[in-house]
Amino acid sequence: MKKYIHDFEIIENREINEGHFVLVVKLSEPLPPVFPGQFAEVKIEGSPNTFLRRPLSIHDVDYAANTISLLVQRKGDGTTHLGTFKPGDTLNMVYPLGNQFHIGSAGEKVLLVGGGCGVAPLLYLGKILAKNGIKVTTLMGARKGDQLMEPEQYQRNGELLITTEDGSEGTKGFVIHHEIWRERNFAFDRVYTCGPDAMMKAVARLAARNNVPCQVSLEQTMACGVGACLCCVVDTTTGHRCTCTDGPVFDASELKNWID
Amino acid sequence: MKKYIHDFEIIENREINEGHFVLVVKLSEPLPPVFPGQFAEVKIEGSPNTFLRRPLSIHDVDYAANTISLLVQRKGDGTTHLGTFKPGDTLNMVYPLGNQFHIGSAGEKVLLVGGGCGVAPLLYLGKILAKNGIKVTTLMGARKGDQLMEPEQYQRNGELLITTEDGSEGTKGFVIHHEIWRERNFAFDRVYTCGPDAMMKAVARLAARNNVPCQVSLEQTMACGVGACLCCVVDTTTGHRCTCTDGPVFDASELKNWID
Amino acid sequence: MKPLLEVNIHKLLLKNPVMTASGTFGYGPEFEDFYDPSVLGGIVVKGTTGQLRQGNPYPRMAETPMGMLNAVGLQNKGVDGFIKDIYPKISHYNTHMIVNVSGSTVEEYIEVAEKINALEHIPAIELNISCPNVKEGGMAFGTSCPSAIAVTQAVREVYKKTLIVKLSPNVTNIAEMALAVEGAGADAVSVINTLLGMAIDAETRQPVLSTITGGLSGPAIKPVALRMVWQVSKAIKIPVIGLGGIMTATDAIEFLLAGATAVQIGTANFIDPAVGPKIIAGISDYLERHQIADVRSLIGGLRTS
Amino acid sequence: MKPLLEVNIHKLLLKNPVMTASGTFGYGPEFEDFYDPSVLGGIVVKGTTGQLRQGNPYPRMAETPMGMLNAVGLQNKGVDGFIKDIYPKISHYNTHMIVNVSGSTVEEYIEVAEKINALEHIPAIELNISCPNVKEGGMAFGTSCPSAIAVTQAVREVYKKTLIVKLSPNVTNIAEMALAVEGAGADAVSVINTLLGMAIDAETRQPVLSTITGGLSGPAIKPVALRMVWQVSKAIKIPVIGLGGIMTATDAIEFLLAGATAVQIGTANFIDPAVGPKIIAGISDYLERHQIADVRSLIGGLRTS
Ligand SMILES: Cc1cc2nc3c(=O)[nH]c(=O)nc-3n(C[C@H](O)[C@H](O)[C@H](O)COP(=O)(O)OP(=O)(O)OC[C@H]3O[C@@H](n4cnc5c(N)ncnc54)[C@H](O)[C@@H]3O)c2cc1C
Ligand SMILES: Cc1cc2nc3c(=O)[nH]c(=O)nc-3n(C[C@H](O)[C@H](O)[C@H](O)COP(=O)(O)OP(=O)(O)OC[C@H]3O[C@@H](n4cnc5c(N)ncnc54)[C@H](O)[C@@H]3O)c2cc1C
Ligand SMILES: Cc1cc2nc3c(=O)[nH]c(=O)nc-3n(C[C@H](O)[C@H](O)[C@H](O)COP(=O)(O)O)c2cc1C
Ligand SMILES: Cc1cc2nc3c(=O)[nH]c(=O)nc-3n(C[C@H](O)[C@H](O)[C@H](O)COP(=O)(O)O)c2cc1C
Ligand code: FES
Ligand code: FES
Repeated sequence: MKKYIHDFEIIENREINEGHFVLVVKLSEPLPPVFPGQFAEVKIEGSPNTFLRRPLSIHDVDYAANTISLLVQRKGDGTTHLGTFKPGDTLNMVYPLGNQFHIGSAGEKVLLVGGGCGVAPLLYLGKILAKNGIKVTTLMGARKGDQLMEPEQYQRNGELLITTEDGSEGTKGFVIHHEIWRERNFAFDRVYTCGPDAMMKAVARLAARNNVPCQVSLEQTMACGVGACLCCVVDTTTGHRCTCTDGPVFDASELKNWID
Repeated sequence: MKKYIHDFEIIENREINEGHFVLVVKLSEPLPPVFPGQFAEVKIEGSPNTFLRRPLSIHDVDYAANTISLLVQRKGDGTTHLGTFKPGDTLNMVYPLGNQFHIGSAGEKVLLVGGGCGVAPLLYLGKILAKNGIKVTTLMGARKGDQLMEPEQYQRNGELLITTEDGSEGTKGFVIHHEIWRERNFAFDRVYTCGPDAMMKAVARLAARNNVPCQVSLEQTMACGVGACLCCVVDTTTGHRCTCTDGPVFDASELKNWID
Repeated sequence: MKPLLEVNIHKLLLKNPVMTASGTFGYGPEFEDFYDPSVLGGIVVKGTTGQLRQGNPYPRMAETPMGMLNAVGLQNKGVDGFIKDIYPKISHYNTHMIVNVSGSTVEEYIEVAEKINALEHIPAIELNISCPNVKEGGMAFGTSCPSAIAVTQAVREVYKKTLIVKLSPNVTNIAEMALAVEGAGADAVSVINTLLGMAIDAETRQPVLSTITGGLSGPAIKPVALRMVWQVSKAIKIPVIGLGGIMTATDAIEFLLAGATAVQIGTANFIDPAVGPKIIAGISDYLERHQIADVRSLIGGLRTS
Repeated sequence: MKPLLEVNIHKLLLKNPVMTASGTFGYGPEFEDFYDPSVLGGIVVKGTTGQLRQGNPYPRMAETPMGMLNAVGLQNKGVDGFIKDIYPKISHYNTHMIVNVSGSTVEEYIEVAEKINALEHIPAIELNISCPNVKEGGMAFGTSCPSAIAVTQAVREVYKKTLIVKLSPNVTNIAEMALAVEGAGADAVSVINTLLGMAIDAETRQPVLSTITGGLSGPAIKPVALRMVWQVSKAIKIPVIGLGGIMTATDAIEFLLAGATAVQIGTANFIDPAVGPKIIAGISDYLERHQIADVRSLIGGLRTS
């Protein structure tokens, strides 16, 4: 898939809860094809301690409006500075990067599991899955109810389940504690997950126990994002592979030490 | 004089001609004493190639409004980025730094000669001189008429003379070509000058020829601004001296190789 | 009239002095979406060793002030893998494809150089005696004169085309190292590889890199690189290829003025994958603006009196 | 309970591990408007030589990516000028005042050290064998083991208090240099002085500095400095004082974890003249947050397994 370097115009910077915001960015020419699971390498101008670009998942694509959305967690200097960008500002992105989630066939039932900011790629994924006649259930985990990431958005793609660590919304506990995982409840053909490594590993094990494939989206530190530097490797059954080109989406079974 | 590190609020960013702007910055507590000829070391946040602070002259002080003005030329990354600062933004300054212009006694007639952005310290100087009963003539040089630096401001302090290289305003030529320098016209007790080194040297020689003292304000590259690093030295009759603490104002006669 | 941009590195005539640095440009195809790699003066591909290598464990990268540390550790398919899988995909590029040759032993360097010597479309190798990220060999060869001489001489015997040696900056006297490899038969030197550095995560109290130390690159090292290019170019007669922190055409020109005949763009490719042609165009603009007809007259043109 | 911040450098008990670096803090009074210098763990004053020196011609400074080059070249009043004019103004500070001793010959180092030895309120000297900005002596002493040993031994014979030796980073093997000066009688080492670098103005085609090359400092060099502190602290038994690019308390903690017993703040003083107490407070906050009672337990506490 052809990669581009484009200047986008920021259309909206929407604070969605403490520590997270959504940037909606627009291109002046028609957007190229962008697939769920892909990411962009974003240049954060004006942040002196942010030398490299920052990888951010494609949160949503709206071809009608010609916009891309990014869901961002304020983590360090770079993302914090990005949060100060205003409508009208320019955002330079190298995109679309990486592989994509594998989309099964119409009629499948799938479970999308996102923890914290890890739900970022799951919104666009759910949209495309639904469009392809696949039944989507999204399971979203957060620390507290007010840390959920615009849950209403995911409801458009299908059923939405919620867990919070403090029980202030949905089921109390982590995503893996949701009753959906119980054998008698589990009725999915495929699992997709993105979030902290520990969460994804636990999810991948539950999927394996239920004998369904599980695709995980990894976040390894990156320098180039295009397969040139070999900084972002992950240990797989076929050796070191680059998260930025062979990933970020991997089948959990390919990853070493993920499913015991 | 006590030095401070203060956060100022930007009240106004006024474009005065192509390449130059005036920042008016306000302090939330009462301003400390600041004297003509002194400067501030300004932190330019958000400019990745601007590691050190930037020295900028005190252009004006308004104790009633509790503001300081800076007249800035867009030279490189730092000053260009500073030009994007908006009212409401914060500007951190270490100030007031350096010595000050020597003010003579009431009744003196003095000539202030500024080239380009070098007029910056002469506005506040003229104001204080006039307040002290000294008769001020300001001679301002620019490349073209539309490159003059808010000439009307200087008229408040006394007479204003203008030279432009293309003759589009005032006398055609450099400041040293103005007829005021002719022996029969020259009627000043003291000369003050700030601008490019070559201009200041020529002015200092004309002052010397007319047998009056000439104070020059130097712009040596600085790192600390407080006399700690010894980077900003100038060669004087008493050896290397720091522009940031022994200057920026020197008597031209102290400087080596200035007046032959 | 457009200024002339051609320069010579030994037998190679480069269409312009801008190459890309080993390990930062993959093999070329990674950047084809951004521009045609054939516009470059040359491309130095990833370090190639005798056998396939997995490199170091993750994490391999740490961002630092205006720079980055890497600890990739020569992950590559090995020389046979290169010849079989990669060479066919890049031999059509209309620019000089240069293989960065690495190893743990003199024998390994010889083996790789000999095999590369047989490839028609590879007119030169860059001998990497300066990789800070491998346990054996690598930088060790590049930090003592006798071992640098030994490996250069050994490779020189089997390698008949243009032999570039890439020097390590982690030495007391880089000019001495350059003189040593010049004497041992090098046709040119590349100056510099990465500076050995380290990053620590204060919160976890752990090193950021799996290997604890790694190689520092990017603008942070530019002043050191410039100084070394200047020292080396004064000491030796063979051409110097300058690199270390070049981000813009102005940076590149500084290296030429310091004495480099050509430059390589490394880390900058990560920040702007389309930077190569911009630097070439920027050099051309500078020459026009300064009314310099030929880029060669910039080389070593620093005015120091 | 507030965490304990005291550390020992040989016979000196520092109230906290934060000192200021030679050449970046003047003699202390320059910063009195911003804070009381006595809150610091120690102050290393400007390099002091046998005779008054004018230093190098202007320009002496060039800004670089996240750093700066300086070519001050030991401008100072000479040891007699120091004793007469400066010492009386700083001997009341309630912190350790350390004189950075520089010279062109072993005899000059001895002369300065002997005179400083007689000053009651100077409990230590820092032997600067690493100044890159003087034509004779300076860095030359610090880039070869025999000469580093010679000057350290000679000074050791006449200097009876705490003797710190400041090492040059411009060497192939810094651990070897540290071992050499430890053997020669040093009580502690400071790691690192500036990296030799260079800046060029592409428009004028001239070097920015009057001396062409100068010393690189600031955040740009932090990864190299951290690596050297780590290498040195593993090699020697005497305490290491870490410096190079420290801007924040987090940076300082990284140096302690790498093995430094104390740190020095250099270029950061230019960016924020009030940074000293902020770094001290930041270290204290970190210790509280991590429930560490004594800063000493951070020293060399890097988790590397
Ligand atoms: C393929 C991919 C997709 C991602 N998608 C999103 C997303 O949609 N939304 C989102 O908020 N975040 C996403 N991330 C993570 C995001 O890239 C980091 O949070 C961001 O780079 C931190 O930058 P910073 O300057 O704010 O923090 P820094 O100060 O740089 O670092 C803060 C912490 O984040 C870690 N980190 C720094 N750089 C990276 C990097 N390049 N990759 C991974 N971790 C890093 C560091 O180890 C450090 O502990 C994604 C990462 C990857 C690799
Ligand atoms: C005491 C003093 C008072 C000054 N007052 C004013 C003023 O009132 N208004 C104004 O516009 N300018 C003033 N200057 C000059 C101003 O400091 C520089 O123009 C500014 O630092 C350039 O920063 P930059 O990042 O835009 O450019 P850079 O990219 O840093 O440099 C552009 C050019 O400016 C020169 N320069 C860079 N830093 C300095 C420095 N610290 N001092 C001097 N020259 C430098 C460089 O040699 C370079 O050629 C003053 C300088 C001094 C020393
Ligand atoms: C991720 C990465 C991988 C590298 N791999 C190699 C390599 O395989 N062989 C080599 O000689 N140099 C390698 N280098 C060093 C670069 O070629 C170059 O010498 C160095 O990065 C300095 O230039 P720069 O500052 O422009 O990046 C690598 C550098 C980076 C950042
Ligand atoms: C302007 C300047 C002057 C310096 N003068 C001296 C000196 O006289 N003696 C010395 O040992 N080090 C001197 N240094 C080096 C510093 O003490 C310190 O080792 C170096 O700057 C690295 O630390 P930093 O990055 O925190 O500045 C000087 C550094 C600078 C920037
Ligand atoms: S980030 Fe460079 S190869 Fe993946
Ligand atoms: S700028 Fe540091 S002494 Fe003047």
